[in-house]
Amino acid sequence: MAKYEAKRLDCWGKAKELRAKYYQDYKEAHDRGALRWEGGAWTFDAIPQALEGEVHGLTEEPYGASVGANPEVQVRYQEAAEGKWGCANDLCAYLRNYWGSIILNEFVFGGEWPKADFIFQNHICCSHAKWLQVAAEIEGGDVPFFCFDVGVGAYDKIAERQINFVVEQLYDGIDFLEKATGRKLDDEKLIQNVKNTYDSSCYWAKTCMLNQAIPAPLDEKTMFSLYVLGTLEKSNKDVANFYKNELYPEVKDRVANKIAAVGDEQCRMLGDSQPPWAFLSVYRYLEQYGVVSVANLYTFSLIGWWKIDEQGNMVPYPTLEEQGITIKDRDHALRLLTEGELKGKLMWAPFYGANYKNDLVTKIAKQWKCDAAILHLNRGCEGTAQHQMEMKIALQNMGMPAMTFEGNMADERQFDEPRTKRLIDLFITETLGLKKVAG
Amino acid sequence: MAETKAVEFWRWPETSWVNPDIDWQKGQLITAGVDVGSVSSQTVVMVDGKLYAYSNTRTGSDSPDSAWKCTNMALEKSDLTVDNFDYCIGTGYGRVNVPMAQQTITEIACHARGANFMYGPEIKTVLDMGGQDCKAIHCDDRGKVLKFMMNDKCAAGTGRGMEVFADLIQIPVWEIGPRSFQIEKEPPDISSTCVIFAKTEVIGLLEEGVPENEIMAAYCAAMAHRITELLNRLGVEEKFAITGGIAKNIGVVKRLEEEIKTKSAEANWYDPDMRDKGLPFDTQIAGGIGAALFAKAMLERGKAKSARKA
Amino acid sequence: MIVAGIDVGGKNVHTVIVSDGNIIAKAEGPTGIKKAEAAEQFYNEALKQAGLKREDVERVVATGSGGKRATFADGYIADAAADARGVIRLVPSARTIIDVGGEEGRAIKISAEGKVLDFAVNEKCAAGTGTFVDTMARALEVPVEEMAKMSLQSTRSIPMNAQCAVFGESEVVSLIHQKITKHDIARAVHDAIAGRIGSVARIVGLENDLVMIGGVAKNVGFMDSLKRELGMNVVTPDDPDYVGALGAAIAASAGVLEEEVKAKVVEKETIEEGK
Amino acid sequence: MEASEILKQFNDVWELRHEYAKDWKQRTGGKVVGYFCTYAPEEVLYAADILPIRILGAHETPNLASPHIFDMWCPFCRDCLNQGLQGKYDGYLDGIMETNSCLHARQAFGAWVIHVPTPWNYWFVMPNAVRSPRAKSFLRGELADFKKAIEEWTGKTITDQDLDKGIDIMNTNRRLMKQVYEFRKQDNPPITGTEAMTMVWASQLMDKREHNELLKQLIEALPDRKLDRDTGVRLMIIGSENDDRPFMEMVEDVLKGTFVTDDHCTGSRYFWDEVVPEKDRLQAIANRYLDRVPCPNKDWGMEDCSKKRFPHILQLARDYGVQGAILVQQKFCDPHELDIPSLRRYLEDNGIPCYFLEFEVTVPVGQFRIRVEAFLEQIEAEELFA
Repeated sequence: MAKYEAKRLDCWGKAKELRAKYYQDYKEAHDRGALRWEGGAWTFDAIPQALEGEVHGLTEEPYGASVGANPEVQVRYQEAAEGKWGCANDLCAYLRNYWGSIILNEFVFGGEWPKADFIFQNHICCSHAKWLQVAAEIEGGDVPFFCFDVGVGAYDKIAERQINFVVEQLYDGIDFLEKATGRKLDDEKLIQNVKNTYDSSCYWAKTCMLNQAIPAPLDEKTMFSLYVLGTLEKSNKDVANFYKNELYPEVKDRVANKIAAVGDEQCRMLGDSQPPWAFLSVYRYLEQYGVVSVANLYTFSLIGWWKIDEQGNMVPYPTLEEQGITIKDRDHALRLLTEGELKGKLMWAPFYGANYKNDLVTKIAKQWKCDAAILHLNRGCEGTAQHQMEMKIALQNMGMPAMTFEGNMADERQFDEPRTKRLIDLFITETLGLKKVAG
Repeated sequence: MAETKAVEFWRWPETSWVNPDIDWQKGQLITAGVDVGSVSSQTVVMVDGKLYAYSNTRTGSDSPDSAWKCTNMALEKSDLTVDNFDYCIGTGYGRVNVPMAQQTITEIACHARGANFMYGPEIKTVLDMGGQDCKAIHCDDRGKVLKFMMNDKCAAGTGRGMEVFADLIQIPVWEIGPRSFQIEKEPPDISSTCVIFAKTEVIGLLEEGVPENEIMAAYCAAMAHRITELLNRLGVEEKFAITGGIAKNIGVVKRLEEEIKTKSAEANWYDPDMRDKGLPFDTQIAGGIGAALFAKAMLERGKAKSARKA
Repeated sequence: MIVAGIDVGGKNVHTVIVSDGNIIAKAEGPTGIKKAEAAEQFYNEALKQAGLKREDVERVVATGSGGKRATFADGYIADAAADARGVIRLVPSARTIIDVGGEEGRAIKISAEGKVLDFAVNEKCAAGTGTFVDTMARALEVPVEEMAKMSLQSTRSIPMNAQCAVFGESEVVSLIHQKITKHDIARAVHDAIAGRIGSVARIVGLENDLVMIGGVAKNVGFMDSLKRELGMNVVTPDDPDYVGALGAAIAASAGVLEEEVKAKVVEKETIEEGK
Repeated sequence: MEASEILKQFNDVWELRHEYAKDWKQRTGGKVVGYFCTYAPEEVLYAADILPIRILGAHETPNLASPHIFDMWCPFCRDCLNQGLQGKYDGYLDGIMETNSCLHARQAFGAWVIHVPTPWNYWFVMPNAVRSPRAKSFLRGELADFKKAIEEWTGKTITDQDLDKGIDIMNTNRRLMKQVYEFRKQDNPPITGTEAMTMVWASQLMDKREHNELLKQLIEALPDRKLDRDTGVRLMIIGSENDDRPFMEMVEDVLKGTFVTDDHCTGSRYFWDEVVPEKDRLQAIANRYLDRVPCPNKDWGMEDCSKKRFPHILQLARDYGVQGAILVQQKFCDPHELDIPSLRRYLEDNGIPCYFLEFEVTVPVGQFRIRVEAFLEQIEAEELFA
C-alpha cells in the first residue's frame, strides 16, 4: 500500500499536443507561405515571432534532444556529423545530432530537412553561435544569420549598461529580420509575445516552487516533458496559457490534496544537468526505492525566471501583472524582455563561476528539502555540466550524500546503463541505507 | 597459466618465400624494404623492382632483433645476403631501429606505394590496417600519398583489437573471418569497440549462450563499422584496396565493403606476369614492397648511393 | 555459524568460508567465460578444503561484477559494499579504500562503522585497471610479477600517456625503440596507473588510514608508484585479493538478505519496462 | 648579445616562471596577477604597475584537478588548475582573473577561486559579440569598472598617463615580436618555431619592459644568425594554445620541418593587433580587443556565417610561404573543434594541405611522430616519383 495517492497529470495530453503541433507547423510552414527560422531554446523568440504574417521557429536544443531520445537515429546522425563533416565526437551531443540531421537531409519528425529562411540566435555558451553558424555553412552558406550576445554578467550584476548592450543588439536584430525577410515587425505582436514570455517563464517557476511540498506533486521525469514547451516557443499564447491556466492550477490542486508524483516517496533527490534522454528508465529505477527526483537548477531555470529575495531564497520572478506593468511600446517591450531574461534566468549564473552554482544549488537543496543528490556528469553539454564536481563538494560539505555518474544527454555511446544502475544500487542501499519499497 | 596458453590464438603463422624464377646474381639493383610493425614485421627483397623474396614474422620487443630475424628468414632459402643489398629502407613502427637500412620512410608512404604496385595504378584509396594504427590513404596513380588519416588515440578497430578478441574467445585469429559467416541469425550489437570494454561485453554474450560464431560476426561488424567511420572522414574513392593483416579477415572486409558500398580490389597481383605465375600474394608485405621500390627509386634518381658490400 | 563469501570478478573468482568470524578455507581461480561454473567450482574447492558439505554452510553471499551469476548463493552484495565490510574487519582504522581489480579501479570512503560514504570509479577506460598491467607486461614480454620487481630498480620517471590500454602498448613499444630500459618502462607503466587511481582516490578524499586491496595490491612495483603518487602510507592486508569475498561472507553472517534476493528479480522487470 | 643567448633567456623565464615572478616581486614590490585567456586587458594592469602573467601548462597529468573538474574538460585547463592546487603560485600571486573566455577556462577559474588562496580575483566580462558594433561602448564600460576595481584594490588612481604607459608597453611588445616574426619569412629562418613560440611564452610570463629590451637586441642579432639545420617543409601551426615544447622540438629537430608562422594564442593571435591610440584611452583599448584576430568562440557575425579569422590565417600562410598546416586541437576544446572542419576545408580549397592532431596534457610523441613524418613526406615525396 503506497504512502500517498499518486496519479498522472490531466494536462499531460495537452502538453504533448502542443509539442507535436510545433514541429508539424515548422515542417509545413512553407506550404502555407509562412516563414521558417532556426534559433536556440534561449533565443528571444518573442522577436522573430513578431514579424508580420505566419512565422514558425525551430529551436536547436530540443530538436537535438528529440533525436537523442532515439538511439538508432541518434548514432546515425552523430556519425554523419563526425564522419562526413569531420567534427570531434566530444562536441555538444545536441549539436552533432542537429548537424547530422542536416547532412543526411532527414528531419527526425519525418521528411527532408526543412531549411530555414533565416537564423536568429543568441550566444552564451561556447557552442550556441557557432552551432548555427556552421549549420548555415552546411546548408549552403546562404541562410541569413544573426546572433546576439547575452553573456553580459550574472543576474546580480545586471544594470543599465548590460541591458542597453542587449537591447541595442536586439534593435540590430530587428533591422536584420526586416532586411532578411522583407516583412515588418509588428509591435502589437511583439508586446503580446513579451507578455506571453513573462507568463511562461514566471508560471513555470511558480510551478517548480510547488514541488517543495511533501509529497512532491511532480517528479523530474515528468517536468522534463513539461518545460520543453518553454524551450520551443515561450512567447506563444497557447504555451503561456498552458503554464498559467492549466499546469500551475492543476499542480497547486495536487499539493492541496497531497497527490504525489511517486506514491512511495521516501527520499527527495536533487539532480543536475539533463539526463541521458534515451535512459529515462533510470528514474523509474530510482522509484523502486522511493527515491524521487524533485529539484534541479537546470529543470527549474532552463526556462524559469527566478529571483533571490531578501531572505536569500530562490523565489519566482514577478509577472508583469504582479509588477503592475503594462508594456507601452517596442522599446519598453525589448527592455522588459531583456531584463527578465538577464535577471531571472539563474541558469546563466554558473557561466560566471563555480560560486554561483554552489550558492544556487545549495539553496535549492535546502528549500526543496532534498535528502540526497545524484549528479549526471553530462559529457554532452558543457553549459549545464559546469562546475559539477565543485557542486558535489559543496553539497557534501552541507552534509548531503552525493553521487555522480558519467553519461551523455544525447550520445548513448557514452552512457553505460548497467554500470550506472550498479552505482545507483550501491549509493542507495549502502550510503543512503534505503531498501526497495514493496510493490 | 592461462595467458601464455591463449597467446597462440592471436599469432598469425610466420611465412617466408623466395622467387625460384629469379637469379639475383644477374640483377642490377637489389633493394630491400624492412617493415617492423608493432605486431608483425616483413622483409621484402626486390631484384630490379621484381619481387624476389619476402618474409612475414612476429615483432618482438626489440626492433633490431626483429628486423634481423625477419630479414634472415626472408633469405634463409637463398644464398643472397644482406651484404648484397644495394639499398635498404626501413619502415613501420620500428623503422628507426632497422640495422640493415640506410634510410627510413613511414609506412603510410610505403603502403600507398606498395598497394600501387600490388593492385595497380587505378587504386585511389588505400586502407592499411596495422597492429595499432588504422590508416586511410588517398593516393595518385603513382602511389604517391595525397592525403591520409589515422585513427585517434583509441585502438578500437585495430589489428591488435582483433587479436585480443581472438585471445579472449580462444579461436585462432585466421578462423574468425570465415566462421563469422556461419550463423543462423543476425548477431547482437557490440556497442563498445574499446578493446577492453568490448571484452566485458563479449563475455556477457558468451554467458548468455550466444553462439561463438555470432559473437565473432558481431565483433567483425563492430570493427568494420569503426573503420567505416575513419574512411568516411577521408572519403572513399574507387578503386579501393586493403593492405595489412586485416585484409586477411574476410569477416571484417566483407562487412566493411557493405557499409561503404564499395568493393575492395581483388587480392591478387596487378602485374599479369606475377598473376599467371601465381606468386604468393600477402597483403601484409605492401609496406615492405613500397620501401624496396622507394630504395630502387632513390638509387636510380641519384638520391642515394649503393651501399652494397658484396 | 559457518558462512561463505564468493567474489566473482572479471578475471578471478575468490571464495572464503568463515566460521564464527574466522576464515577456515579459501580458494581462487580464473573466472574464464563460464562465470557460473567457475563460481561453483571454486566454492566446492573451498568446501573440500574445509571438509564441509553445502548443507553445513548457513548462508552464502556473492559479490563482484559476476556475482549475480552465482545463482546458488543466497544473496548478492555490491562489490564496494563487500570491500567496505571486509576492510573494516581487517583494518578497523581504515577510512579510505582503493580497490584495483581486473576491469575497474575504485576508491571508497567509509565511516568508522564501515558504511560507504562516498565512492568513485575510473570510468570507461582500462587505464587504471589490472588488465592494463597485464597488457603492458605482455608488451614488455615479461610476467607481471617480473615487471613489478623491475620497476623497483628504475631510477627515472618517464611520463606516459596512458589513455587506452592498447595505445599504452604502442607507447611501450616506442619507449622500447627509444632504447629505454625495461626497468624504466615498467615504472612508467606503474606510475601511469598509479596516477589514474590516485586521481580517482582524491575524488573521495585521502583520509587515513588508506587501505589498498585487490589483486594489483600484490604488485610491489605498483604499490611503490602509488605511495609516491599519493605521498602517504598505504596499508595492504594479507591476501588483499580475498577482501571482497571476506566482505561478502561477513554480510552473510549478518543476514538481512531478502532484499538483495528480491533485488535480482525486480531489476530484471524494470529493465524490460525501461525501453 | 648573441641571438641564442637572448633566446636562452626567454627559455629560462619559461622554465623558471615562478622563480622569475617571485624575483620580480622582490625587485619591484609590485603585485602579480594571473590570467587564463589572452582577452585579459593587460594594458590596464601595466598602467597600475601590476605584472600580468598567463597561467600556462606544466604538462604533468593533472591528478589533483580530478576532484574539481572531471575529465570531459580541456586538459590544458585542468593542467592550469592543477598547478594552482599544487601550490606553485603560493606566496606570490596576488590576484587571478578570467575574461568570459571558453567554458573550460571558466572551470579552472571557478575552482581556483575556491581552492587556491589568492587575495584578489576578478571576473572581466569580455563580450562574445566582438563583431557587433554595439560591443564597443559596452566593453568600454567594463574596462572602466575594471580600472576602478584595480584602483580600489591598489589604492592608486590610474591616470591617462598611466594608461598611455600601459598601452605603450603592450604595443611596443607587439610591434617588436612582429618584427621578429618577419625573419621567419626568410628561406632559411634564423629562428625556429620552437624558439619563436618560446619568445611569446616569455612575453606572457615576464615584465614586458624587460622583454622589449631583449627583443630589441634579438632583432639586432638575428641578421647574423645562421642555423645549422635544414629548414625542410615550411609549416604553420594552428590551434588554441600550444605550449607543448616536446612536440615542436620533435617536428623541428627530429623531423625535417620548420614552423614558420602560427595562429595560436601562445603565438601570433596574442600579439598581432595593436591598440590604435585615441583620446579616450579606455575606448582605444576596448577597440583593440574587439578588433583583434578573434578566438573561434567569438568569431561570428551579424549577417551571415562568415568567419573573420579564416582569411587572416590564409594571408599569414601566404606571407610566410607555408607548405602545410598542422591543426592542433586540445582535446575537448569546443571553440576550436567548432571551427576546425570548416577551417580545414577552407585551407585545403586554397591549396594548403592540413593535418589534424588532438593534443592532451602529455603528448604521445611516438604516435604523433609517424603522423607528422608521413604528412611531411606527403608534401615533399615528389622526389621519389618520376
